[in-house]
Amino acid sequence: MGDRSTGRSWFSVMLPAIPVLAVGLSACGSGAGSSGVPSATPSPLCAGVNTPPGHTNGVASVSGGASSLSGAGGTFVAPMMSIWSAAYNTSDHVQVAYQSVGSGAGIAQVQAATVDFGESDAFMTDSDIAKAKGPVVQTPLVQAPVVVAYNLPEITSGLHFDGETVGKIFAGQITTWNDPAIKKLNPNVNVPNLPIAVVHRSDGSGTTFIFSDFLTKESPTWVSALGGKDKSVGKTIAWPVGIGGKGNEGVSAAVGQNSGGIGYLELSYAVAQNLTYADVKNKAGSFIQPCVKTAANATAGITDYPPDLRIDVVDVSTDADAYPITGLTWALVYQKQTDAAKAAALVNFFNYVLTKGQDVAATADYTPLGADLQKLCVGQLRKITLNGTPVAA
Amino acid sequence: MTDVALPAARFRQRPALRRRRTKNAVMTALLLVAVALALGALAWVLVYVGIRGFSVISPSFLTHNPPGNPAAPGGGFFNGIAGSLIVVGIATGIAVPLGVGAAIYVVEYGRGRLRGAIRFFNDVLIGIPTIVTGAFVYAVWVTRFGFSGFAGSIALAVVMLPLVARTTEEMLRLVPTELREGSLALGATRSQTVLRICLPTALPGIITGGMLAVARAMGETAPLLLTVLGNDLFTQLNPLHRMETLSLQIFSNAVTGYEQAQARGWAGALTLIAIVLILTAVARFFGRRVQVENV
Amino acid sequence: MFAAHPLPGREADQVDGLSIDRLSAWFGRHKVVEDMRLRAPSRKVTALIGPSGCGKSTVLRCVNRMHELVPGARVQGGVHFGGVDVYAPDLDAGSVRSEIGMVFQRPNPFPTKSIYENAIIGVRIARTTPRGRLMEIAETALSRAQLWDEVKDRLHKPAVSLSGGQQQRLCIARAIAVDPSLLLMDEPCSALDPIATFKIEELIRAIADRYTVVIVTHNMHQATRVSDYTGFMTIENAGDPGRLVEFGATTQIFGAPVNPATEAYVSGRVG
Amino acid sequence: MSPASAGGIAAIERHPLPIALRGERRRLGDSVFGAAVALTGGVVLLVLAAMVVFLVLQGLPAMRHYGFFSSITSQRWAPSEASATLSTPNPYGIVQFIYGTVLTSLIGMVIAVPLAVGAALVITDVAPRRLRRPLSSLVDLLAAVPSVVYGFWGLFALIPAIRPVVDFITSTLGTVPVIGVPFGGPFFGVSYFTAGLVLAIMILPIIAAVCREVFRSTPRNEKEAAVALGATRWEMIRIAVLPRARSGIVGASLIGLGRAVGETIAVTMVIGNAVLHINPSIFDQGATMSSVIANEFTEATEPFHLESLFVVGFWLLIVALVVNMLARVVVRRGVSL
Repeated sequence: MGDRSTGRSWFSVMLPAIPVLAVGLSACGSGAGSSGVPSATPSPLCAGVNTPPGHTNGVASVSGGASSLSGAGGTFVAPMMSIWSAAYNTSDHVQVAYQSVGSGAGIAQVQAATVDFGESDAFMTDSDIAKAKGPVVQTPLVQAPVVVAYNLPEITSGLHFDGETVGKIFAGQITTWNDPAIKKLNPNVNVPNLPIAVVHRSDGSGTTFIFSDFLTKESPTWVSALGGKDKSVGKTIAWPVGIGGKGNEGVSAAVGQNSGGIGYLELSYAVAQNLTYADVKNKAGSFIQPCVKTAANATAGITDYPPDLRIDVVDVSTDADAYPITGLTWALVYQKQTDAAKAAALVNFFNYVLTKGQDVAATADYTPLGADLQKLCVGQLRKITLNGTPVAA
Repeated sequence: MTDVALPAARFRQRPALRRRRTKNAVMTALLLVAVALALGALAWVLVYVGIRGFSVISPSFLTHNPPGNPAAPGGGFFNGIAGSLIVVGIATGIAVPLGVGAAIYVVEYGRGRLRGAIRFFNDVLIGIPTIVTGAFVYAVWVTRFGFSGFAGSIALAVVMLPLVARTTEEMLRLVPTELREGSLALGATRSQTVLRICLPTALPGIITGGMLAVARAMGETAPLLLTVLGNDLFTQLNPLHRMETLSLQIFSNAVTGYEQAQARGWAGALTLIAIVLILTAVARFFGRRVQVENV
Repeated sequence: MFAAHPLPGREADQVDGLSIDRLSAWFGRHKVVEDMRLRAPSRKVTALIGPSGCGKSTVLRCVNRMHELVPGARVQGGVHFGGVDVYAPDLDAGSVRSEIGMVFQRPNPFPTKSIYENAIIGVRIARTTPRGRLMEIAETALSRAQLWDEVKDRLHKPAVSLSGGQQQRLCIARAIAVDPSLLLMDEPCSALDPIATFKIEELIRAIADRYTVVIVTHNMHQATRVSDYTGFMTIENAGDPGRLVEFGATTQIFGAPVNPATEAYVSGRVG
Repeated sequence: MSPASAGGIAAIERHPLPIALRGERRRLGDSVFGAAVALTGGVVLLVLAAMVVFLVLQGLPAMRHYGFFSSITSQRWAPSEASATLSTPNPYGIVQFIYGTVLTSLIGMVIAVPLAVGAALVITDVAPRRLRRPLSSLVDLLAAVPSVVYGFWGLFALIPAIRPVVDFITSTLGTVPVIGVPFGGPFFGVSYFTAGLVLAIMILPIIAAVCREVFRSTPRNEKEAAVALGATRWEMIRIAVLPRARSGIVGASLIGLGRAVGETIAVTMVIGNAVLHINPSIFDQGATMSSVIANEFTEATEPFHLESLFVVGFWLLIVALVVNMLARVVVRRGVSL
């Protein structure tokens, strides 16, 4: 082989890089999640300013708190938690390291006591608590809608979906976008003939719990496809079809990358990534756009909360303006604390979350807790004890 | 075999020659295509990460933590970079003495079956999936003491140990027997011979091996997922707590849908590649010296 | 033209022989052979003798263009065989090599191949012969290499199962199976014991009626035993290129050398 | 690694030399040092043994509950059903992960082995001498790029680049009945095939490095024998280099296979994480033994979920052990990585 032919091979070495540069540049330009224009013209229900609730009924600050807390849990609340954590670090100089690993992981970490607090969008059941190292105080922190987001380049307004149709899609029984069932719900939309790329969670997820809870309540097809109500709802689901994405982030990324993709995720992820999402039919029969206000409507009518606050709010409201797939997300803290500094820091942080923290929720597309529920949540904080005595005054 | 013809005629009349030359040319071309594809893949990865990372990276990327809101621009991976250095540093502190010791045993002391077994299983250990290593450390350590930077260090040490042992072994083997004989003949003990003669002679090679192991550990992600868990917003320099590492940070940012988070991920990937390539290049520099000295 | 080295009588087939004209060879900047001129007549055995490092092997490797495979190697001058310029630009080095066979110092059969496969490998790659004739060729080549009787019952055993001497004869069979006109032998017996050496020498004599043979040897007795003509090469000082000092009929070189250096060497006073 | 120095001091002492008398203290120090290095040597064996023991111990409850082999005879992985169906068929079958691991590794090998062998041949026998060292360093660099970077790149650069090609395959070959099944669409980017492709790039430098050492050890005189017969370079490679290297290539491939089997993060990022069952098309989503551990490990709260993941880990360890031990036996020694 002479030098000349080597020169040729060097040239061919660089060839593959050329289309790549083009790909790289175009990818830089458009980004993964964007499908152009954000969802719809806002429905009148969602228009207007979200008023901060201004909760001021917290517990008194406990002195001697630790300077850092370690938490892990749902990705559902992660964007909200980052904002709380950063703001709280600025005001009170306490680092709250929250790792968004999934609600399943949040519960697992609590059970293993590897974190100071856990977080989950599905509260811990009795059997979950039985595997933990002691009684657990659970308190809702915030509520939010789970949206059905999709990636159809030409469709920038919210498609209409009902639970049964969504159930059929996620059960793998509707596989193309121009299926009659979808067309029937959207007579005025020119739905393309594209294969549906179902995207679900690959990790144990509270978002999955909320979503599958809704499907179980609304879609008989979903329930029978999964083999019964005991199998059709949970943090993990035996998904018959689809791509598994890790966390809400992973699902949003996969939806964004696949033309024809559909997935379920917490509202703030869809908003931040300009994903289009559907208006979902509620119990009253209206197609509702998910937003801070329609999610607030979903719990507005609830008055009889159980003492441990373990309540399922998904698709229960009969309010005509309620978005049905709305869920709460819980903080999970051991009731019997043994480290005074950690206990104080925990109470102080969640006290912040439940009071001032609620005021910033809407800025991140989360829905603050209603006044009734918030009062009960603050009450939960008072249950936390250190060597038998309550930590909060 | 016919009777001898005039060779002049036969030189050019080997039939099939054209076909053979064509085949040679085709096969040579195919071989070159193989190299071109391999190098093309390398160039593609490096150029792609380079372009995407370079547009984001800045001094402040290396000195700041990610913003609280993942959708926000700016911020950096300081916590991950610092965490990686600490976790890998501790792992190196564990793995290098153990690996060098194991190699000394194998080359200078070991006999018979045990020595053979250690050599063999050391090689096997190199091939153990690191996710299994992570699960192992989870079972041994994390279930008792929780997630921490140190748990990650143990996992990485298990990854690095056989690599260090392997290169050290090779390097000790290159130490000429005459040096050992000379030392022993002067009345030095075995341990003195090893510590004063063999190790110093093999040192550049051992450093090379160590650096390549460090480079490998810097890029490891899977075992850290199960042991360090991550700490995505804050700087945590105490290895007894959960830390962030650069590799974990790239992973978590890579799989989000946030454009800004992905952008930070690319900058992180560029940083990681730069660290690994620099380590590899420096290691090769030492490596070359070793070879030259042995010519 | 070759006044310095008077040639043996000009037989009719002289044109078929090997002629080397003003050949110089280099490794990088180091000149190892200078101004070599030699004629090896057809169907005769020509020996090249001389002290080690005098460039004998290099001359041989220039003849079948193996020299150029070494990085930095260079050749100047002419090599003609059977009237064909071996270095002609339109001539493929591969076809030169298949016309000019070579046997090396150490037996080098292909270790993964059987005796039979080794014998016919050259023919196989040349693709000149139909498959059906391969066994016939193997038998002819192995017979000429005086190995057939020893291996005919175990042709499909690995070549490395043979003794060193047998392996070398197998290599000779491999070389002549492709039916070359010229056979180059580079100290073919230097790795063998006396008995194996004797068999090879016998073999060389036997095949000389068909092939032109050029053999490099540092064993002068071997040269006298096998060769018809002998060339003596030497270097004057360390670092100098090797030169051909004297060439002539073997009986003349060993019986009545003209050059004092040759005389000193063949009488065992030098080297 | 000259054979002369292979034995170290132990070898010297097997042929006793006259050694001067030593003091007691020095002898004590010597034996302490000897014991210490013997201990560190033992750590290697200990770690490997502990790995097997701990994975078995952690997986034991699930193995006991479902039966030792039940997990490798079923392909239903449904932790959500574990509590609901304790008495009914096993929801922790892992056949589909073994399938995913085997399929992705196979795709990786089919692509990487020829390329690696080719690249190694270029480096040892084809390229001009002064280019060989740089070429070999560059190919080695492929092994230095971290797994997570390959995954990231695979997701954003590789998938868009292969999408048109794969779409073409799924719309032509994929529509043929029966034989088109493994190539059926639709293709959503993440898939067994994508994972195999990324694996190919990752194991290529490892296989190439081992092959390079193997090819380099071809004796010069055998290459010359081939050339002297008039062989072209390719014929020389085919006659002299490749046959001798056959077991080396197999060993190199096994080392690459071992790596492919265990590779986690990059695969997790591009395989699609569909855990329920075997998907017939290589362009469909799936999961491997390592990817399911990476995805579910830290959040396994359902009954026997974590234990079952340890069972997956156990089988992965067994597969890796077998492949690597085979590889080492085949390659014997002398080639690092």
